Amino acid sequence: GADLAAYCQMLGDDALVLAQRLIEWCTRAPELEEEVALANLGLDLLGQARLLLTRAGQADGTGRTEDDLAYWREEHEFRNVRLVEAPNGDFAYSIARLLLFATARGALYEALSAHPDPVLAAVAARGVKELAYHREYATAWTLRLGDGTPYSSGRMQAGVDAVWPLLEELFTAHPVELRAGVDPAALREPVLRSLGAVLAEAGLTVPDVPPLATVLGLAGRDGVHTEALGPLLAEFQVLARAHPGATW
Amino acid sequence: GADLAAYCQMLGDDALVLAQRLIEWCTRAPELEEEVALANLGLDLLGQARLLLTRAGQADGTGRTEDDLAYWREEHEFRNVRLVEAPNGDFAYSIARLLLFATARGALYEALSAHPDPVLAAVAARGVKELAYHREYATAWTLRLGDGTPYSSGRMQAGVDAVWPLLEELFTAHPVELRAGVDPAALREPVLRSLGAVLAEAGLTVPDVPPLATVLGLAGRDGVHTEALGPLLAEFQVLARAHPGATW
Amino acid sequence: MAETVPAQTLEDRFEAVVAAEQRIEPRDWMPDAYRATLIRQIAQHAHSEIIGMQPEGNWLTRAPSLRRKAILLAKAQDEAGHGLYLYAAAETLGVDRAELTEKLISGRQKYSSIFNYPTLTFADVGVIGWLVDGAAICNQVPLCRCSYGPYARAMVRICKEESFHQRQGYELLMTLMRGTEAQRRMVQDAVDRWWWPSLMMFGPSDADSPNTARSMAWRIKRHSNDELRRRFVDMTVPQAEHLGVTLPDPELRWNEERGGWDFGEPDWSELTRVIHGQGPCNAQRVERRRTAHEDGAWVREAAVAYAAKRAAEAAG
Amino acid sequence: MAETVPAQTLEDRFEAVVAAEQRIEPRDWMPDAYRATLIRQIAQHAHSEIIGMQPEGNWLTRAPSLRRKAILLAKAQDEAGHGLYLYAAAETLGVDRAELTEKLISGRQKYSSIFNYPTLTFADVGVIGWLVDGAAICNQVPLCRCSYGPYARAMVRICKEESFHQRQGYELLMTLMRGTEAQRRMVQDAVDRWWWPSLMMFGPSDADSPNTARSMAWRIKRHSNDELRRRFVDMTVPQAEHLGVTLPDPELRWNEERGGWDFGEPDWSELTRVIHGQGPCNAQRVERRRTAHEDGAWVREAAVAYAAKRAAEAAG
Repeated sequence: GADLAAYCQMLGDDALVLAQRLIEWCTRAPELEEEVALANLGLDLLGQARLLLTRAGQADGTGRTEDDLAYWREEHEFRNVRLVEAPNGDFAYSIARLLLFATARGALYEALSAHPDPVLAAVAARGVKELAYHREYATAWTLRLGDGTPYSSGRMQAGVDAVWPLLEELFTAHPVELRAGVDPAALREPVLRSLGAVLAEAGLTVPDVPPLATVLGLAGRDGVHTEALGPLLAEFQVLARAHPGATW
Repeated sequence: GADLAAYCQMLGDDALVLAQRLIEWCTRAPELEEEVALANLGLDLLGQARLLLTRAGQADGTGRTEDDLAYWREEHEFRNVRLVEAPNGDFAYSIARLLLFATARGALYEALSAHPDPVLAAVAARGVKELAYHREYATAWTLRLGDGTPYSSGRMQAGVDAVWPLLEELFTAHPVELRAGVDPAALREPVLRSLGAVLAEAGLTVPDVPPLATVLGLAGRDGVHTEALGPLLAEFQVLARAHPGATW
Repeated sequence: MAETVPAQTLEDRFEAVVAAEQRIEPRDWMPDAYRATLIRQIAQHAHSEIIGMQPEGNWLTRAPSLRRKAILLAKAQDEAGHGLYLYAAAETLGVDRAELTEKLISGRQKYSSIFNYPTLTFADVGVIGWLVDGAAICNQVPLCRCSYGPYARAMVRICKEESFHQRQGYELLMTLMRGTEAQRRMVQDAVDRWWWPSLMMFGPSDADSPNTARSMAWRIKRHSNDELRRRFVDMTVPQAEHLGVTLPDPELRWNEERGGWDFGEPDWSELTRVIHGQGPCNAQRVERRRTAHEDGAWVREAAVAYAAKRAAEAAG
Repeated sequence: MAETVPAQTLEDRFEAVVAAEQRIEPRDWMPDAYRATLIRQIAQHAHSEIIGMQPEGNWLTRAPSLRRKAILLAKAQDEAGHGLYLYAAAETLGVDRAELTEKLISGRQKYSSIFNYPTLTFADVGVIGWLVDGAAICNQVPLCRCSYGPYARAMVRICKEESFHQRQGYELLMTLMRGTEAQRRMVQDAVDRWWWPSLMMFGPSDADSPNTARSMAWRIKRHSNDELRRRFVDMTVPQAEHLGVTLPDPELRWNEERGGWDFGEPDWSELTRVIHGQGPCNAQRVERRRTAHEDGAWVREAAVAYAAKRAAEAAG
């Protein structure tokens, strides 16, 4: 019950917050095709978030809806990894983040599609396909930028370097995850191998940087975030909170 | 009572919203001296806003405090001109906006220091000195940028051009203003003359552009704003609203 | 390739195809003025889809429920897609998208003036769906039979999606009208602000629309501006009643004789101001599009360079 | 100018001034190592003031009352001012501010590691005032008697303002502790996060601080790291009790014999990580400063060009 709920909330928050970041690209993308594609990825993640948060509200017995969870929790109650809340940066940074997230989350969903909870398993099974497309999209752009112009290659490398310290949190097991029957540490090797292959093909270097430090051992999964999440949520939640109890 | 309150709210909202925009420069200014100066201007405006909103809450008989008015009104209840809510743009845009606002508001405060309401008159009298400094600061930078490098001159002219359509709203009499005994239209000529002199000295051209259109005749003073105010208020109000009734 | 057909014959053939309600296709001969008119119209239409993402996009990050956020995001995505079809249709006439984008961001080509008004509340999202998409559909349905094939085919697909958007907008408004007092006020306020601009979407009255006749002869246009405007009003008034909102026109009344609604005259001077770039959001809309385009230049260049390398490899 | 004094005499004179608790002034002779140590220390101190604007600045736009907003803005302004005094003090040693800024934004010079932690709630603003400014004051008060005159004089002014900030921070926390349950929780949570990083502000324990002795001999430093840390803990524990918060150290207990508080060992490995750039906010802090500096380049260039023109006019 509680562990499943907490776990669904973690995954749901990851999807929700990254969807919000993708949405911020809307009307700002470098090309119309990218407007379409980024909105598409955002829609996939939003869909996953809705199912996962709904499941969380059922499983913890509170009966909270997806909107209760999305709009009425405080910042420290969000359980997403810090990777997804970082500001978009330039297109290269956003692509690098997407590559890391999609590769890791795809691998996780693969594992979760055999999870004992049928709802989580079903979300994961559908998510595997969606994340495969996200990964393909991010890979294609990593190659184009990494092996495009010297300038784009520099920016792509800078994006990869900047986002890399946030990767480790995806592999760091939180007790809730272990109790929910998933050890994300098992993903580290295959994910790193896959990322390494993409970067190599793009002519980019795998950064040799340590993970972003925690705050006294606490990070996103514990509700201890970066300074980026507060302003994101302020905007995300403002209208819903201005009308408590209203239906939209 | 009601007219005085509404008028104080208009002037208070102008000061409050522009203070918030100046605050956004903090840690982003082109030079440390500018960090100090912009914070200083922000503090002056914030001080004026606090006095004016307090007066508004007294005069309308509701007993609302400065914080009630600043944090708990909705966007359409804000009565500031659209000039002050426009996003900061680059340093040139911010300076151009400041030049226009300080020149016009200084002239208005001059007139208001003889207003029958002693509180409003006192705020205006103090404000005259503050705004004179703001105007001096904005003038100095207009000259430096306008008559600095060719590049800075281009940006300064672009800033002036972009902000100019928002000037007219400061001279457009709202019925509340007229009933409060002030016709801002009387400021148009002296203000334009003063601005013209500064731009001429800076080697810049007075833009020949019409005022920004209203929405069916309504603008900031009627609570009909631009798309910039909503996000500004979302951030401004988020914390206070998350803790209704709390004291800080 | 050295085939030469007398211009008169070509023109006759063109006229015959048009008169027979058949389609002119890209490789067919067409009068220069027909081509120019179509390019301008399709480009403006494409620009409108792209700029039209902004007013509603303003609420994407703040949508008050996840369901509404998904609906709004899907709509923005559709609009980007419509822009793509339309630019592709324009390209069949021998212009390219980059050139049209340049014209948009330098202010040399227009887009629908309605998008130069701000979206001030979430009810605006619903009203845009209902009124603005509604007016667009009135304008666009006849274009599905436009004499130029690629444009007509693009419009078929677009109209289908637009009417879906319109229903979603109306459904949002119905929900709000069943909601709190504040929500209902929000809807009425949005209707007050968007009604007249929506009427102006049909363009000036026929007396001031000199090109209408030619466009109608070419079967690009099928109905006059005033005719479409009347059709829109007749369609919309009962929807407003059902919704429970008041349309802000004191002259609105049923004309028994005509079997339609009479209505007041929009403030054309305002439309003129907005068209000439002084609308509340003109500068902001074009600036956003320009910034996106300029910020993305290095990305597009990288894609071109990458494609060239791959092509060279494949060739070599 | 051609005056040559034997180095030994100069050094004796320097030592005598320092030993007599008098001040070395910019034009006085000083050992190269003394100069280098001071430049590094003053620059880091200046950088800390400037970077230190960011964690609290994070709440400027969201401050929950206008009074708190004004207080916070005034504090940020003071910090920029402190940065200015300190860079000016460093410049008296023959470096220039632009050069020091370059070193900051390229990561070659450090600033206080405490600012690499995020401010997650508004209570953090209060706790930074209370603990971080409190620790800074412990470090800085002795610097008011530093042997280098310009630095000592800058510190006098800075310490006065810092202790004002500290009192304001403590007052904010008192207000929150008298407030709602949520506000009290916020304070305890902030104390839990900032306590250990505050203790680490005094630097490594004396055994690992090889330069302390020399700095003390030069009367730059007056007390060892551990001594200052103990002083800070002794000062702070009763304040925490008065506030009603728990300091997150199970080893904290009164040592009757010593007449002071014993406390646990900070996690030095974490400090090392943060110093080496892996702290939660290192990249973000430097990036913000770099962006401001780079975005402002054209403005500074314009000011220089303008001044040159005016100077040329005055000369011509």
